[in-house]
Amino acid sequence: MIDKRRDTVTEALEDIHDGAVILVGGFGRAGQPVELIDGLIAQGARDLTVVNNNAGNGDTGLAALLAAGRVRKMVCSFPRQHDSWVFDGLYRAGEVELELVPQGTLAERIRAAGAGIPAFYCPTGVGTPLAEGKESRVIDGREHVLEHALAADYALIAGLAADRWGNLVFRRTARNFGPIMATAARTTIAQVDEIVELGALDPEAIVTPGVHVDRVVEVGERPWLRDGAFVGGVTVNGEPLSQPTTKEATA
Amino acid sequence: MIDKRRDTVTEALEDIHDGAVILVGGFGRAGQPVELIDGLIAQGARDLTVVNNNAGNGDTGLAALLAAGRVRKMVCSFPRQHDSWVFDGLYRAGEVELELVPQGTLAERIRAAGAGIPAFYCPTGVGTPLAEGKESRVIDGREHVLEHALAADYALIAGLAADRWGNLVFRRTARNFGPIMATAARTTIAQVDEIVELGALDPEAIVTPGVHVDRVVEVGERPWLRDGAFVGGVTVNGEPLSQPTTKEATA
Amino acid sequence: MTTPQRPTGLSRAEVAAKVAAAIPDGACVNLGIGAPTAVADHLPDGVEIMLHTENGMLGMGAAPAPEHVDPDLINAGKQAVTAVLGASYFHHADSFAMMRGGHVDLCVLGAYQVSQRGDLANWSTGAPGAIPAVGGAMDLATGAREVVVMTDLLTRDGTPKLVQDCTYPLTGVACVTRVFTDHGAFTITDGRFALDEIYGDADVRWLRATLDLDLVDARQEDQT
Amino acid sequence: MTTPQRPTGLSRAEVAAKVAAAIPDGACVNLGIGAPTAVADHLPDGVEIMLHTENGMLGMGAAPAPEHVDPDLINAGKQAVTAVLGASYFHHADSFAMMRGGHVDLCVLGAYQVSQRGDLANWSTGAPGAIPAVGGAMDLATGAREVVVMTDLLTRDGTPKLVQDCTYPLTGVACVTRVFTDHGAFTITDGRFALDEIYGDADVRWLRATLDLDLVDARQEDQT
Repeated sequence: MIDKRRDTVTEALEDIHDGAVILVGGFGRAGQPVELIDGLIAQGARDLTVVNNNAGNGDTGLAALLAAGRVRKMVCSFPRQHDSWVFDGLYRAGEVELELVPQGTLAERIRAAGAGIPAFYCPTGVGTPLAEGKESRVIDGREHVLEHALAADYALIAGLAADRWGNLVFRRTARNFGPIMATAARTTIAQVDEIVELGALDPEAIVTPGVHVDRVVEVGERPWLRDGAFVGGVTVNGEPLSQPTTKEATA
Repeated sequence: MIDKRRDTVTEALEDIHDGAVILVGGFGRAGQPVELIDGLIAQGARDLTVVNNNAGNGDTGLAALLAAGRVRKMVCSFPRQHDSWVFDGLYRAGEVELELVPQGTLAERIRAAGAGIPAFYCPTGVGTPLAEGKESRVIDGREHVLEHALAADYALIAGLAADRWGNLVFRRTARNFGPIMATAARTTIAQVDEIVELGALDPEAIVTPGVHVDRVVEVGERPWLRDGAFVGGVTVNGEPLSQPTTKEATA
Repeated sequence: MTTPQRPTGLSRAEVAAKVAAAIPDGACVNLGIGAPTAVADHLPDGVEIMLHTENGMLGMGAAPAPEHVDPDLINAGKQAVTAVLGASYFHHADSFAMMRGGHVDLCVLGAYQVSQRGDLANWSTGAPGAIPAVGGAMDLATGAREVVVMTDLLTRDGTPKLVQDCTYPLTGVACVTRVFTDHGAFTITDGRFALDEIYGDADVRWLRATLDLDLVDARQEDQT
Repeated sequence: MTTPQRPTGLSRAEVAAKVAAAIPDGACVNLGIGAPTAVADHLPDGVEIMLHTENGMLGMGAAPAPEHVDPDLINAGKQAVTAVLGASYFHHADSFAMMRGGHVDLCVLGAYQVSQRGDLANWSTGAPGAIPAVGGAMDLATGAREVVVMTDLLTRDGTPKLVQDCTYPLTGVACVTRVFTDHGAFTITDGRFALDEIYGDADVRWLRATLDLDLVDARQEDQT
């Protein structure tokens, strides 16, 4: 029987080793597997290389992992945000390395790792400091740089629902990096709001087929969806949000 | 207003020029845009390069286009089937060229064209006749060949439903090449069983976002889904099927 | 030569309206974070465009009322947004394939500098100690079919952002085709800025005196 | 030396059952077109595997009753199939990314020839005038974590399919790890075929006399 369910976050994360390369889903707070990250802090692995679009917001989630001194290196596209004070401090103190990658190249390198493509030519960044030192080549009259697949030991991602095969669906723009990260890690661990019966997810609408997921753990509906403290910079018309909200009415 | 609907197949295909490179969706008969192909035969463009997984089955659809002498070159992975007599005859007579590509490399080259990746390294085919003459490179200790993006002038694909933005959903394994071909052509034309109101397709379940589709035309439910004449080699346990069937009950 | 007094120009909202008016009906458009986001609020009635946001949605709508905010529905600037009818969600590789593959008709980006050959610098001033962050800017600059810049013509201290050669680290090479500023709109053609429109109190003399450029006056050419 | 009489071997169905018994519970498996398709019919009770079909489905089920055939639901051999609970559909690039990226645990393929270093030839006999067709064979041979071959040991005219070096055009290099035939099962290790099991009336003497190979008898090694 195929059963990828784990009862607790602790159980789902128990084998993560020091020095692991970990893909962490999310774009800001949307899709960030906060409960898994909290579990990782408790688990204790250190000297980690973490791949995420950003480098943590506020004091929770990825920022808390950074604050706990567990991250040796961040690979990301956009570490500098109004509320990325934890990373900012560590970076300026020389306590964390940074590999800056254009966002689409980051996504494509992760996708390539999952697809068995070790390297590809990419037009992004040509003529900029981020192409310096990279092998380049003119194809069809245009210069491209050679980019390499970005594989990992673990992926920690957040979905909306899963079944025991590991099939996943996501919610709105919280999908972001989850599906590609799931393909690119040796072991993919997904937290979901809900685990449903096998067959309950529409086969036409499953975003991540179960083969890409190794462990799923139900964390319940994430309270911060409703608690009005939208860590991660969610704003309305650029103004920070300060009041409780509901999620159903948005469309 | 964004309105990609066309009233007729004729209108949808009117600008296809002689010598065009055309991606044609489908794996055997599943997902083959038969009504568009019939329209293309009537439209008259010739000297075409056609990209499809196969090279036609029986005497209809792609086989009929080949029989009409409109195809100069086929790019495919699997031209030889028990009912591919039209292609077989033309090929043996030297009347059509063949570029044989491993199926996954074909898919990835199409996807690359749509994704702005001009070339990528691929392990498939290394050490076989299909890698001969290709540039190769050892990456991470393994040999790979350099494969190039396969872009086209047109893509003709078949979906289940569309809206006026060109958003598409597919049906079961008829999805196959449709979504990637839609991204890789300058002009993508989709036939669908049904055009629905904008907003009727679930945003979480749309497979092809409308930006990849230029024209949609409703052809009604395809009669051959029900007529029992499953051209394209659909068999049950290897035996040809000879009786009418219904589609609802399968699951 | 003395530089004349700085004339009055358009407000950010007014520039956003100029950009919005230049977007063709039916286009697929990506609005960069910051000032370009406001372009969405100024689209003319009757125009329907597909707004793309890099974090995986086509069909982005306006900001929600505060009680309808959904933290799972945000734009590239992590602001709460809505989805319009026809919207679809997709993952990050598909989202950037959309840009890199040339499926986004037009993007609107902010700038630190734009050069006369269309080079864009908008992600780093190269200041020592600054934390670099690029996000999706390079992908947009490289992949969108047309890159439009929306920016103030001058920095706060009066330094022109339209330059012969960018001195800041580049985002993309020869990618910008049009620039909308508070004092005028420009097209980049054959390695030169062409002035399409003047806004506010500025005149060509002031622009020529202020910008160290071989400026073409495309307004006059249109009138001949 | 005379080659002894050809012994009786297993039927196709019996070989399929041997292959099926070797598939670990929970595995993601791709069954090639032709004979390997039958492996699905012989999975032991209580074993749950995810069947992958290259044309875009995970969770492929058995053949439907004729009245339930759906032409939009087929396998790689274009045979009508069903979908089991937990099934999902995806496009061709994602389907082959699954293979090439090493997510398919095991595939079962037919063969014209398998060499002692694990080279596979199964797509072309190189006959002049033949129309070449490769399909997904090379992708599977290259991408699946384990490539198992299911084949008759000998061709109809008695020529061994297990060889020192393939003479037919290759599908993949050093990719096959196990071979199940009507007369026995073999593992490829360190450039040699190791005999794991003998089926039917064959014996080691006949196998050694028939196959021009430096055959290891792994059965004996297991017994010491």
